[in-house]
Amino acid sequence: MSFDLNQTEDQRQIHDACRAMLAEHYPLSRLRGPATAESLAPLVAFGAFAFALPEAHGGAGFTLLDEALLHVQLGRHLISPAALAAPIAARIALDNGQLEQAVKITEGQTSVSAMVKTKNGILLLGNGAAVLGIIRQHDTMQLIDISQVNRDRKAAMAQGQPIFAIASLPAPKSNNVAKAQTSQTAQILVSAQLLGVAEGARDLAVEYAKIREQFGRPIGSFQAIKHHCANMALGVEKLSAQLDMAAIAVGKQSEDAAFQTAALARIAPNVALENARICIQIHGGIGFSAEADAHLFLKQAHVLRQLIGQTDFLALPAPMAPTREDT
Amino acid sequence: MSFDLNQTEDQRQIHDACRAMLAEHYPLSRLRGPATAESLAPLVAFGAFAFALPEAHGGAGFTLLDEALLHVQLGRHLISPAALAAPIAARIALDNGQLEQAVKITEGQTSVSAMVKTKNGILLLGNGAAVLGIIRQHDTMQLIDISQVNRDRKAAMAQGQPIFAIASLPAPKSNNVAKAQTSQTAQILVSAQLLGVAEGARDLAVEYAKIREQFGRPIGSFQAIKHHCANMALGVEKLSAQLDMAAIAVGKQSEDAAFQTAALARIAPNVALENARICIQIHGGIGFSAEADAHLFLKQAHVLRQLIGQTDFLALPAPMAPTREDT
Amino acid sequence: MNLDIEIDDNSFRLRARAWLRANLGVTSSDNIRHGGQTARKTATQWLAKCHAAGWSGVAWPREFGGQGLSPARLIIWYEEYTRARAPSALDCTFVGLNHAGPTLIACGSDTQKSFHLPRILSGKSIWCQGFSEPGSGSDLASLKTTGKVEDDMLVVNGQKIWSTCADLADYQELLIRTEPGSKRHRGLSWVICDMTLPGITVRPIENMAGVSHFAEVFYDDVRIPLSNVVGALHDGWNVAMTTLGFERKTAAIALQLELSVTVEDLITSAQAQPGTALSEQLADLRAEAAALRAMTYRAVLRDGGTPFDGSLIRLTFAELAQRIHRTAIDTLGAEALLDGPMVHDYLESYSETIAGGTAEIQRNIIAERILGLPREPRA
Amino acid sequence: MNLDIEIDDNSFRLRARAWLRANLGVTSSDNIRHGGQTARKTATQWLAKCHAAGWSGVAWPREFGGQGLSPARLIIWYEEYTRARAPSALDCTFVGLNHAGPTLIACGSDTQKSFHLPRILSGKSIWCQGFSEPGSGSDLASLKTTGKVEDDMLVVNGQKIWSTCADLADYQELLIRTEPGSKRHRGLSWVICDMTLPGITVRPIENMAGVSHFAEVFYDDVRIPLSNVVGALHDGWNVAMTTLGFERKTAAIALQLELSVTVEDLITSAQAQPGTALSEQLADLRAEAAALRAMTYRAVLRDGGTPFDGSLIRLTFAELAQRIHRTAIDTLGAEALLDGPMVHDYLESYSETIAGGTAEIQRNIIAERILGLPREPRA
Repeated sequence: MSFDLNQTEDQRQIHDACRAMLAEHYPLSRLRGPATAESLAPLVAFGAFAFALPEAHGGAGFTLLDEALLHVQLGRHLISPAALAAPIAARIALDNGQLEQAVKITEGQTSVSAMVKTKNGILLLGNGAAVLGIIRQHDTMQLIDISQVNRDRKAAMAQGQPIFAIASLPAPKSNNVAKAQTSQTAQILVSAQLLGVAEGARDLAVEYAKIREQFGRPIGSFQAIKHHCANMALGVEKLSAQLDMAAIAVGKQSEDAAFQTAALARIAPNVALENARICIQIHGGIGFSAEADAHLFLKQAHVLRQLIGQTDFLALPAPMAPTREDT
Repeated sequence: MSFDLNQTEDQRQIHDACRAMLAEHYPLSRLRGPATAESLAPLVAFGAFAFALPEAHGGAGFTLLDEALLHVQLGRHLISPAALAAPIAARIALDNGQLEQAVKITEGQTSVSAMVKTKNGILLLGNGAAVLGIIRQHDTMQLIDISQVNRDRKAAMAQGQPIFAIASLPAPKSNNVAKAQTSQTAQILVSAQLLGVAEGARDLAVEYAKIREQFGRPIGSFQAIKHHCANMALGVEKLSAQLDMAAIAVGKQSEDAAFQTAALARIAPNVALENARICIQIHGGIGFSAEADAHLFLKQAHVLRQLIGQTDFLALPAPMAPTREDT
Repeated sequence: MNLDIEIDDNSFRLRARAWLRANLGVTSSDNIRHGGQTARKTATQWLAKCHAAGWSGVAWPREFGGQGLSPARLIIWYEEYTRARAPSALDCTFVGLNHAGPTLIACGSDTQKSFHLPRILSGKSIWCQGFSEPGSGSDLASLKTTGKVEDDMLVVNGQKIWSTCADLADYQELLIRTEPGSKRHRGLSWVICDMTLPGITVRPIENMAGVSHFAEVFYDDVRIPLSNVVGALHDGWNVAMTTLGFERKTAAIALQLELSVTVEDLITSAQAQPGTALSEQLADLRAEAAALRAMTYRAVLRDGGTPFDGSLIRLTFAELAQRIHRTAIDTLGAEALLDGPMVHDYLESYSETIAGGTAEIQRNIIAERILGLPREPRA
Repeated sequence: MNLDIEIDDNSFRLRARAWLRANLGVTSSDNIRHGGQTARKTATQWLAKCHAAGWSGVAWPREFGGQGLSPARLIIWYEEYTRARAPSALDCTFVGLNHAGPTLIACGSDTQKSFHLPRILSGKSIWCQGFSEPGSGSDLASLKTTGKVEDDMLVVNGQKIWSTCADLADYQELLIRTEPGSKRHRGLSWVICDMTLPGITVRPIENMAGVSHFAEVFYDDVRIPLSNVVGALHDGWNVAMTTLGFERKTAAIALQLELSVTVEDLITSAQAQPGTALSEQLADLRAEAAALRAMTYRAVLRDGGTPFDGSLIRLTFAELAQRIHRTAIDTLGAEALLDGPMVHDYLESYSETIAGGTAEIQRNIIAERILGLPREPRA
């Protein structure tokens, strides 16, 4: 297994295919109008949820880095958080020896949603009909059967995304806790989607800056707009490099996996939020309207940010090298 | 007594006279070469240290706001912190009924320096021969006889300013503590000098941006430089408005004096440091050299910042109006 | 600047406070914020109440029905207004009271003044602005909507955008190109447009907070009497500029003071421990809001300055408002994903650095008009 | 990107670590930082020691006396170099090893290569750069120093500035206008200038940290043999551009990795309590330094990209270095007023966003060359 970022032809093909699938089934225009639960069928058919699982467990055997790059694409299309919940839930099932459960999840027969804690309760994001939910508790992830749990639809900040309140969860079972690698993987995939949001916002802004004219020239020829765009590019470069680093470390279970993931989780939300902010600003009046896509990136960044979780980063030992044998 | 910012002719004349005195005796060029103790004689002759003391105490009877505006001018000329120490020391003397001491200070017969605490001891700034020192301790100011205290010359960050280490101070006397208004006044005057630094840095940068050419045009015609300059102007406007507000409140002993002063002390160092930073950046290579004046503003901002003191701002009650009678 | 509060001013403050306390409660600022006919009704009823009690047009000259308050009293009124949490001044009466009215006072004919001013003051007629066009967001001088002179009429064709409350308004201050072939600032006219005229179509635009404050307005052979031109024909740019001097005495003061209240609410609700990152952030915001208040007072109270000094306050306000609302939703944790007043205000705050001149344009103005830096070469 | 460390690579790492451990201690990085002949001696002795043990020219091809390390090993070497706190790579040997040498390898004649390359590798000759001029800080193509062709000589007149270590250097990479009347990028030549030639005057410039790293150089009828031109006459711009591709494999890697060490030192010394403003700030800096390291690795290991991608790393490094050093002196309290290593590094950090292309120019490059935004209209 290699972690070569100089993509192979195979890797290029699968990512091209993913792009085409997303363009067909998940255009941003679907997010206009009332929020509905997103159909994940095209993603299931693509094998997105078992992408990096071992072939022995019904997976496609790609690396975690490959899967992360897939989620960057999903992030660009502002896919429901349910698409993050499924591959993590499948891993938690496998962590606890529930192979059958894992297969049902990756094949879309059992639906999963992501949940987050608030000060007063729990929110369920994305698919209100889900029978399973994943939630981050005390630095790890749990998979919980929520089929018997009542849920109330709420008005969401991100109008395109349904959201539900849950008063309380059933007592956790002992065999539903994620291994450390799975919890880190969750942070990798959320960060990958945040990178996708940041990239999407950058591209939308840059394209607009090239065509929109003011004072007789494209606004992208003004230094202030140029520098805004450069800042977006700087954010993307920083985040994507750290994503590579962390995805490789977690995929290989290197000793710096926790450090690299924590650094990534600290950077990712801010880059996405900042790029979305700049994207709105560059669009001017239209960027503030519901008609443009700019605000959708901002709202998705807020959603993903709540899913990422933070650790006490300063408590982790610092790596100076991927392999350390301080003899 | 009026606090009218629409300056009277008297006020205009005194500030013009101050500007002329400073231009003659304190050109920035004096700060080149080895650091020496600054002569304060021209300031004494101008009456700067008794500017806002009551006429009964040998003062000129101007308002604290007038005095603050004087210190803005001093700040532009990067005057030694000893010029801040004198008017505060005189007030502490008056606070404790020592009229004779106060007069000696304002007339330059008794020399005073400013001191700051470090983790390991005390630093004396400006005049190494001073027989009195002022220092901020636990939210108030003290005036201390340091004539018997040993001092060691140290290499300073700001090369133009002599600096000395003191191992420990004599035990404080009971009659050397400033009243609250004097401690606030100290923050007002330090902030005023920080505003002067911020203004000086802004003006230096703006003038340079008008004449320096790159790519066939003045760099000030490029939006990036324009926006840097605009940010400097925004900082100055914010700081100077708050300086007016706080100087009026402290001068009148309004009930929001502590709040306005704390807000001012929180803003002032950052505006000065940021303007100095931008000033260096706008100058490019020459801005980083010792030959240009840009770095002098930065270093003075660091010196003044150590003198300002900070309070637990959130613990202070919020004013909603200069006069509050919530009946 | 004179912040000495005279005895008389203090009694004025107490009078304002007492009236506000006795008369608030019936109105809901939430209603007003969310737009629509209900919002118009709430806003105009509140204004009528203010008017009846002598609290409308506080900065207008007395001879035109205003209160002619001194600068110091203007500040006191808005301090009390804000402290009482009275309805947002940025409702559908804002343009009439703070922009159209003052322009009519400065440049309008006697007929125009005597008809419109009382209606604005009492909340009987609502105004909207018709300046921006799709192609001229930040570049107002490039506007293209035309008014062709035919006998004693102007025949208007074109399109305006970002016209706040256009769907609720009775009149519009319309800036159009009346001299065929004229360039940039020349050849424009400032016209009173009756929004009920045939040929006008209003299409509300939903903003990213899910509310439709503003609208596009389309003009298809709209016939407006030449007598509705304010100031001289083709002199609209100068007419539009007359309010620049008045701007520092508008209800925008209330919005600026409101930020202090928002910060105090946040400090109260966050209960941050001293020394934490959050408490440091809140202390910074508190200091910045205090300084904005000081800037506002000074602008109102001090003589002189350039008309462009307003850009300093406008931009400081805009960026501080965004920081405050962002901090506010950061304190909410995952509850920020639900719709609610703080989330609404946060989303709305994105318009602050765009509407009425982007932050980039404001910085250009500060650099060129205040600091005197050279203009960019034209393309 | 391949971060798989092979068994062999790990033994390479241990070998580098062992050698550094055994051979450090005699040199002082402080000395080197402060400039002057002592610094030259320290730097060249250290390089000679590296050279003797096979650790000089780590990224140079083996055929020219370098080590020809693979990208992965290059990273390992600099990781170990940084971790061992070996002398700053940014000493007076930097230009020769990382700029002049690689340019000669790419464009030099056999005679030029065989004479100069061994001297650079062993520390025998020190090079400085002669590109910038007083009138052309960020606008390199506007340079004016001329070299007039007279028989087989170039007669050079003019002035260079910001030439680092020019007072210590034996040779200078000199970019001058050799084609009379030529404009911008055309008509320049890249010339090897012997710094002992008559007519050369070097005036060191003191920087704001009180150190004289760089100098002005004046040329008064300096006669340089035409055989010292590197590449073709009048083709100097292209010669200067050849190192752009090499830049991501230079000792700048060590400087980028060093920021992580600086942050870790700061975290250790600050002992900040969790949740405080300082600990949040340190955690941010730690994450940013980690990301810079990831950017550096990727640039070294990944094929492709544009030559301008370096601007992304260069600018990220520059601004992060400034943030880190500012935070460092903030933790010092009033001790920041005394001279000392942290204060020195803080003051030096102001050059990061200026030297080698200002932050503003880097952002222009990112916007125009990487993102494809339209260029500004020329004045």
